Amino acid sequence: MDAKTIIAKRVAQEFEDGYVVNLGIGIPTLAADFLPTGISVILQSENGFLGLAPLDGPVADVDLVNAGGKAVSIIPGGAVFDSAMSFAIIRGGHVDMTVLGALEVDQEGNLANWMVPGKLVPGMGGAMDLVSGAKKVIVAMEHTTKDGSPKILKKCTLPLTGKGVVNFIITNLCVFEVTPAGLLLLEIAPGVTVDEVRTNTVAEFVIKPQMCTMPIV
Amino acid sequence: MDAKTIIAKRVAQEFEDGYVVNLGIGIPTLAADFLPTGISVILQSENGFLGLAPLDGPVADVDLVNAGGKAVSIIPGGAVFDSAMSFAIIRGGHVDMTVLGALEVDQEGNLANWMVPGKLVPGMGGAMDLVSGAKKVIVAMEHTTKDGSPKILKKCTLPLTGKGVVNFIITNLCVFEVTPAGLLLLEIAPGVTVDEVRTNTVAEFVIKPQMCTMPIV
Amino acid sequence: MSKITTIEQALEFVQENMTVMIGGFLGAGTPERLIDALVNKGTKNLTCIANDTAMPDKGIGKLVVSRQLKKAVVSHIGTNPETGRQMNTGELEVELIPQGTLAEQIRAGGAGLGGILTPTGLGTIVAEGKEVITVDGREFLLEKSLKADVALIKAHTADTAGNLIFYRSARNFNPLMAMAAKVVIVEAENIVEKGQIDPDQVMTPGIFVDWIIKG
Amino acid sequence: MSKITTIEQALEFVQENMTVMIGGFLGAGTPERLIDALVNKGTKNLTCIANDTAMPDKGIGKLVVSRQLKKAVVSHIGTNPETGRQMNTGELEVELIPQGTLAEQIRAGGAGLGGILTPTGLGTIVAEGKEVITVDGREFLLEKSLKADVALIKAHTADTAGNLIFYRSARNFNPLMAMAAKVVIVEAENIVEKGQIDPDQVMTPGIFVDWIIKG
Repeated sequence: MDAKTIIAKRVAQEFEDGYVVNLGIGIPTLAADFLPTGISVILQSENGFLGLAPLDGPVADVDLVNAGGKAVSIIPGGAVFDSAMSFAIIRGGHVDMTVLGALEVDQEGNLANWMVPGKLVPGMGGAMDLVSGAKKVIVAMEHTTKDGSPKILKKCTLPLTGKGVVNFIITNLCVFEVTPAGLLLLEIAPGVTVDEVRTNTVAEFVIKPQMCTMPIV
Repeated sequence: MDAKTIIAKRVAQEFEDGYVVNLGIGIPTLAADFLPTGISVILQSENGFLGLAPLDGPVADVDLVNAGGKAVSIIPGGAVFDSAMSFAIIRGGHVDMTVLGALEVDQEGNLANWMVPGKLVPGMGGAMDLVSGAKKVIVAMEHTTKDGSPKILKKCTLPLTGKGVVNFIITNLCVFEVTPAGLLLLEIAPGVTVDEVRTNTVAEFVIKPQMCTMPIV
Repeated sequence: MSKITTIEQALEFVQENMTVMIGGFLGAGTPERLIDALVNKGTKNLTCIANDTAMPDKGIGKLVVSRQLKKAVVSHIGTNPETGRQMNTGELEVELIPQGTLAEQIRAGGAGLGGILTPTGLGTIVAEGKEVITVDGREFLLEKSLKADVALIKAHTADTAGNLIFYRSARNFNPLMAMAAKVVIVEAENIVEKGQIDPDQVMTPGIFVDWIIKG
Repeated sequence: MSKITTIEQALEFVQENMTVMIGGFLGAGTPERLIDALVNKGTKNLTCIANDTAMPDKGIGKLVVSRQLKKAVVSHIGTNPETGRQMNTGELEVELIPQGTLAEQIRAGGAGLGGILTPTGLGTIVAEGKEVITVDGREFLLEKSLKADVALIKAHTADTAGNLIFYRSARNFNPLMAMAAKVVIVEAENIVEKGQIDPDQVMTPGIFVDWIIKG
């Protein structure tokens, strides 16, 4: 199983039936393909609707795109609204869970995912609202950068998307919970050792006594 | 012509073609019956729609009422919305003119029309928003109370609906403009003398050099 | 799990001392069946947030007459003499709020905003004890956002997913209150299957709605 | 007086140095005909308020490529490399705003509110230089309301009175911007007679719309 699939499958287990979920572009969106049996969620698309259909569904028209600008479709029972209502839903705590990627995340739950000064400045889009408004914020990302540098730090160095907003970090190596006392290692991926996690993580963390192997198949 | 008709007819002359207008219950609403020829206005009903039909129009159903709770109808080209949008329209300056009654109005443009402490406390409803948001605020009322007491004062004694918000006062005796320097007597009703206005008005006022007779027929 | 339920089960969520938002404008757009059942049930000491207290025999007015309210947060009580009477005797606390401010405070509650900055009420007793914020030299009143434990909503049509359509001026505060309460109970004149309302026509998305009863 | 006009006459209202709001989300719901005509006309030094700068060959992106913008107030520029390039060289000023804040600021502009109180951006560089207001012990950022000289809007259907219906996710910022500009120009795919849109289906009331061109 490749890193992205591990992460997406583990994220999918966080879904509960009836959840309203907003998924970022990339790995987070992939998670919708691995919904546990009997679990149905409602996907919110921050550009203005609820009931985003899975990406492999039929594509209706150019006037219906997801937050990445891709043509998508909407499920029966969906609802369309303007951008103010879309973010009233997000900011108002009506989204149960949001899953986003990160450039950096740290042991205080800070998240940086919208700019690298002088290099990459895409803008925050809806991310700052999502992390401040969603009930549960999950960072889903490969544990390190492509060149192997740690992304889970003691303190973010890049401009923040949100301060103290992250609840869980799900990577191809492990699952961390962000607690008031710092990071708690809940699970490690099959075949991964705690040492391996430690080597690839700058942040301090505590191992949960009941730590288990990531339950993915 | 009775007092109410005089006032309603004079108010109607303030309408300009295409105006979005909100009319209070009573005399203000009556003004819509005297629209000058060729002038068409759009009536806003603060309970949530544009395109309020004249009161003598056909009445549709109990789910369509005006701000007084009376069953009304809506003209072709009307639009319905929620209360937040209704007051976004009002507060946001999208209503060209509002016409309201008053318990008291004063020479600084203060208006009191929503409560008499210890006696009458109906509540302000939408009046405070209307006077703070509409582009032009006209008080339309009989010049004195039923027992002949003046209602146009130096300073309102009742709790205010709005501070310095009134632009014009139209009564059965005269028309005042509220200017930064105080009240300016623009017109007097046919057969009314300036002395008569003075006797029935506590507020100080200046007579406009080009003062004329109220142009009503 | 179906959102369709009985009026009795729905009203289990309305308990003494709760804050309840109720849609409607002088009775138009008020869920009368829910009100009647709540009067029968007799739940007391409610704080009611609504536009007005309607008439003694209509809408929210019935809850005033039955003395189930300890507080009314409304813009207008003039059409219900019983509200004024209970206010004067001290039986009922009445907080009067400008209608546009009230609507926006409820919207802000649902939208996760800390309050609103409005010019409405400046220089009046409405401003007493409230913070005035100056933005670019212009003054605004800070009015806090409003939330509730339960909202009682009247819709014209609901689908089984809870998507709502309102009819004419019965819309008023209903869509706003549906966003601002922990539990949202809808009395719908018509109930249709999920998918029968075009997504563009939905006025309140189904995620806001917890329970639907047939009106 | 008819609101239907030609694209040339409508664009007379867009002058140099104006602030222009343009609807759309990565091009979806952007009035492409108005944009193309504005590119042809070449009006310069515009400040554009929009969700994003789309792509170089699409929507607002074309105005970036043609160097007609001096400032972009947007939430996202990642899909248009030309925006980033001009920002880095100092040719174009870019103010990045969280999307929900931007939407609410525009709505506040149209609704006559002094600004919004949002938790979004607290503890980030978005908060730098801005006032923090504490309400009931919780901190919120005061973000000012936004208005424009002109709004360029894309609608699916307009009636001759200016009432608008939007289609699917092409709605996005369009209804908000239609409330917040002095002159509102709508590019409508379909134009119907007044009275052909049911009042309950109207998404933007006609009073907000000044001019309509056929899209």
